[in-house]
Amino acid sequence: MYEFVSGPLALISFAVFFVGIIARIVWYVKGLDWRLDRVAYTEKLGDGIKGAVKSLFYWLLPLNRTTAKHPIFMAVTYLFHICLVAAPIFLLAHVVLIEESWNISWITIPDKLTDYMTLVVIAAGIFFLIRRLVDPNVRILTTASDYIVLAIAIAPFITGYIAYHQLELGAGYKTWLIIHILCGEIMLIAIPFTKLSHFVLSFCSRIQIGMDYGIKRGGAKGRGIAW
Amino acid sequence: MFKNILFATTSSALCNDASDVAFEIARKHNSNLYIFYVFGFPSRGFGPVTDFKTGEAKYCDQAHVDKVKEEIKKTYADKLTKLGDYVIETRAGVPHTEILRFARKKDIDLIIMGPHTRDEKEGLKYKSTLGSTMQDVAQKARCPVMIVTRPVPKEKLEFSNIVFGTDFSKASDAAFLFAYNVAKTSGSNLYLFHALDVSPRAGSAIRSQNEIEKNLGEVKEKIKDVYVNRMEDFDNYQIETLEGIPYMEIIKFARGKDADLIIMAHHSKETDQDQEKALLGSTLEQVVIRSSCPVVSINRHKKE
Amino acid sequence: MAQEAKNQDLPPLVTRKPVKTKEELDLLLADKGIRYYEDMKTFPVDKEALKKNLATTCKSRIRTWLEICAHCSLCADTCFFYLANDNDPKQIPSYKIQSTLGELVKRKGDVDTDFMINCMDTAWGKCTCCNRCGMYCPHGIDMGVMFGYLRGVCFSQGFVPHEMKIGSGMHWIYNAQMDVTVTDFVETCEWMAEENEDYYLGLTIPVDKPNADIMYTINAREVKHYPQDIAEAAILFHIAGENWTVPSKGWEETSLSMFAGDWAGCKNQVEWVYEAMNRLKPNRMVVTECGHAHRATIIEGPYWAGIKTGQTPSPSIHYVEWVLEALETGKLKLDPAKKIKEPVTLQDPCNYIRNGGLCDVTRKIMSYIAEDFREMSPNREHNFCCGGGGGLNGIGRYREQRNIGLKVKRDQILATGAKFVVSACHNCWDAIRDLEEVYEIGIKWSFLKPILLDMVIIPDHIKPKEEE
Amino acid sequence: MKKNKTVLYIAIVGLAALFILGVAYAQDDIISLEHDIFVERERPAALFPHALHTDKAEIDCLECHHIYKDGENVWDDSEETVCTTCHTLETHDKKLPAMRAFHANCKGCHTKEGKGPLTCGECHPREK
Repeated sequence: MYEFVSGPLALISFAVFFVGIIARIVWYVKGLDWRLDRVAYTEKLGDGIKGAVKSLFYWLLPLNRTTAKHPIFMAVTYLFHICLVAAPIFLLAHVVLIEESWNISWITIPDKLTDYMTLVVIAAGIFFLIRRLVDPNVRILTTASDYIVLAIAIAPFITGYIAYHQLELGAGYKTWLIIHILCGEIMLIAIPFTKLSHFVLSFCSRIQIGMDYGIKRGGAKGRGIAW
Repeated sequence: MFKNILFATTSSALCNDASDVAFEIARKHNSNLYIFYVFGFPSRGFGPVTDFKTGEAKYCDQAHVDKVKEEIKKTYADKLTKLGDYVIETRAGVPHTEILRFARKKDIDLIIMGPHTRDEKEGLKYKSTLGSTMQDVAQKARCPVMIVTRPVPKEKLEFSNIVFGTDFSKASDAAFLFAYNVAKTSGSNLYLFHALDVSPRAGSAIRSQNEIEKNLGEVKEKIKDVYVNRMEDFDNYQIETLEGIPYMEIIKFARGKDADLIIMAHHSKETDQDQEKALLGSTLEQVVIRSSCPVVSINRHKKE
Repeated sequence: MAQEAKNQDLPPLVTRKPVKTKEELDLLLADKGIRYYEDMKTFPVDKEALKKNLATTCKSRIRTWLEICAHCSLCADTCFFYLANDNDPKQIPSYKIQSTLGELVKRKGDVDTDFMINCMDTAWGKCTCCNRCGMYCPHGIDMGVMFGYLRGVCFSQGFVPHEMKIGSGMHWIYNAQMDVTVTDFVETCEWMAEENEDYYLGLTIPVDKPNADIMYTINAREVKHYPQDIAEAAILFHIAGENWTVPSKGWEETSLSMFAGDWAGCKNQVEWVYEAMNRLKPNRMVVTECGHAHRATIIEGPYWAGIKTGQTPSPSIHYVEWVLEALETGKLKLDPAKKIKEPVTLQDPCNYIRNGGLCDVTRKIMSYIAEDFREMSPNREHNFCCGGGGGLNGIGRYREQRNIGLKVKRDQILATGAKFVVSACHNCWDAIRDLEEVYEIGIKWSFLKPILLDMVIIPDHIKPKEEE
Repeated sequence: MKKNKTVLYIAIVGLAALFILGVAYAQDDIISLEHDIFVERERPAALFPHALHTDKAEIDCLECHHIYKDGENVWDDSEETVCTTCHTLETHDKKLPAMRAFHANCKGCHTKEGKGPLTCGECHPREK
């Protein structure tokens, strides 16, 4: 079982993930229409790039009004996303496995740190869950898929934590490890097909709105838009 | 002389005195009389208009227009029977704009109106944006505008005594021509009057009585020079000057002479932005409010 | 029942096509929206057409926005409607768009009449397309843009507020948002020139002058109800010594078609204006103090007209840009003694501030005219909609909702302590007037032109000569 | 009393020495890959019961121990036995770095034979 989930299945899910997100990006870019969107994407590419860079800069860093307005939520969100992305990518064990499989590797961060990061992701996930259940504003927006997506995102971290610490928890190490890997693969496969596609599409959207403001809505006038 | 007369009415008691005058003048001069009613301004888009009189929002559809016209007919029923040509016109919009637009289009010779919205609550609310209808009409019209605020007995419409108040402005020139015309046609007494402004508002230093009297003498000469020379064989006139606050002096003078008509220019360009001036109003406005006889305001020569 | 039977014999009021004849228009006007909304309740949805429309016009940008929305509710307090309605979750922009367009896309257009009416009520009654939410969404999701799109979808299916249907029809029939003809316009220009030429020597309103420096375009309301606005513009251009003109055809800059979502109408309207630019070849066009006119003709218009660069045929600027230029170059000199002494605040119109980038321009103008200028909070691109944008001022069906929405602007104004609001936008001006009418907070409001005219130093050669 | 004690000490030390020697000689006391070069370990040292592999599984020494000359494994038990002498922390002389060498060697064989643990935690168990 372990051989299967860490072997062919891993390969398949990585393939689905990469092909999927590339397809989504291609689909997104191809779907942009200067007439329908009313943005001169190609004619005013220079202004567009400026706007896009600005948009990315202010939002990848917490330098925007929303962060100022909702500091706690945004802090949790930033931490959640940083940890969620960085922990699995730079975890030694993952890098070792990838290196042994495909002979590519990159820097890693200490397990101690990834361990805390995992806890941050889980804690943030719980925070989001509670917010969804308690805040009437969020509740009205919430659909079943929001819970599922949250679960898909958090599950690899919970199971990863269990597996890393080799907690028995009724099933034993190996079972948890297999579950962990499966959860990770589910997440990878789910990314192109669910809201998790925001992994790449959020960048697309930010670039688009940046271009929109940069090209059309007075971005070229004065100091441009102030996020 | 008054081929086309526009009587701008709010169709309320406020315009009763003006209506008497309008119908009588129209009858006497055999004029075309346009009875003009403005519903008010659309409160939104293509929706109902807010009536300035009642503050009510009503759609200006055909039914409503017909109803209002019918009401106007009813209100003035007995007077209308004596009239030859009359047309009832209605518009939706800002009253003074619509009155002026119509007057220009129909080549109106005389606009007759009551004080309109001046002291009504609803009107005041709009004042800051729309201004006073009367003031705007008086200021911008190309033709004489007669404002009637008090009842006028029929016999006084013979205009036996006309007071022409001048401030020697270009606009006063137009007012003079009109006054002269009316006086000549009706065979009236024409008082050529100037009030020397010695109110603190005038801004100048306090003058000695000698100086004032000297000034008054100069003014008399000026009146002769500017106006009298232009009156061919008409000699039924008197030149009078007084010192004081202009509107007060005109009112007092007119009362003393039992005037039937006051004719003066109104060329203040003060906008409502200027709060102090708007509050006190122009000389014309003060005269209009206080005068017991009709007041004609003229601002400019008629466009040829 | 009797009503229904009666309605069947009457000509239809609700249609999927824009109104293009005077007869249809009069019918709609006469109806006052009564039978119109009654008929709408049973007006069928053309599901096939809707499906096709969505498939061809709802592309990756909007689909992505709808899909990746994290349902995080951060947009809630960016919406003045949400705030004005005591934080009603049903007013959260995300909820509003997900429950309408989101659902529509999900179901591929398989929706019923009630659903479409709800879409209409949301797209016009709960959103002014001010685009404020879009500036606060971490994903960069602009719900204002989506509601603009939804309006188009609703329009194509006939589910559009009564006044918007009329407005779009007006543009088709008169090339103007109201029944103002070219003759009306030219006559009004003549009239205004006549009315003021005695006070400003040499004042004219040149019509159709080729190769002028400035081609000035306006809002039909100015012809219809505020001709003095045209006069004021003319006087100020005259004082500034501009070589300017107005086009007899192509003078109307506004677009109720845009508010209605009648995209073909939008194209038709802006092409009328662009045609004037091509005919008269002005160096540039200046649009009057109107927000949505600027947006419709300058920002969005080129795209409707199919101009790839997104630029109007002649360079186009907003009136405030011209004012600032005239002040900075000294074409207009203001009497510093006449600066407004009382506290003044400034309304930032979404359509040329957030969607036009002119926030610094208006502020610089304020420094010329006001001694005690007070900013609203928030301001500039982050200012709240006045409450009457997106055509909402004009729609009777949502009057109550609009009046509730005005509360946010009311409180913003009150917080400044100023009793005077400068508003260089027709719709903002209207909304502020209405908020004074509804809430009576004792404020005054004004366009820039009357203020400038009050302060401007009139050059001697223009002053009338009194023979003294 | 004093003499007795000294004898006792000597006896203990002697026994201990014998015990240690015996253990060393028997070579079946290797249970984990505690190599000094791994200074900062992320995980506990891998379990490696040497005897289990040699005695029980009867795996030939050359399966793991190796010194290649001309493509042939010329290792014998007189040669170097400590893996990390050649396989240092970082790669050098085209030799795999220690961790990869261990992983490749152990997991490679476990995979090939379908025997023995593959998952991280099975070789690197946490101290309970």
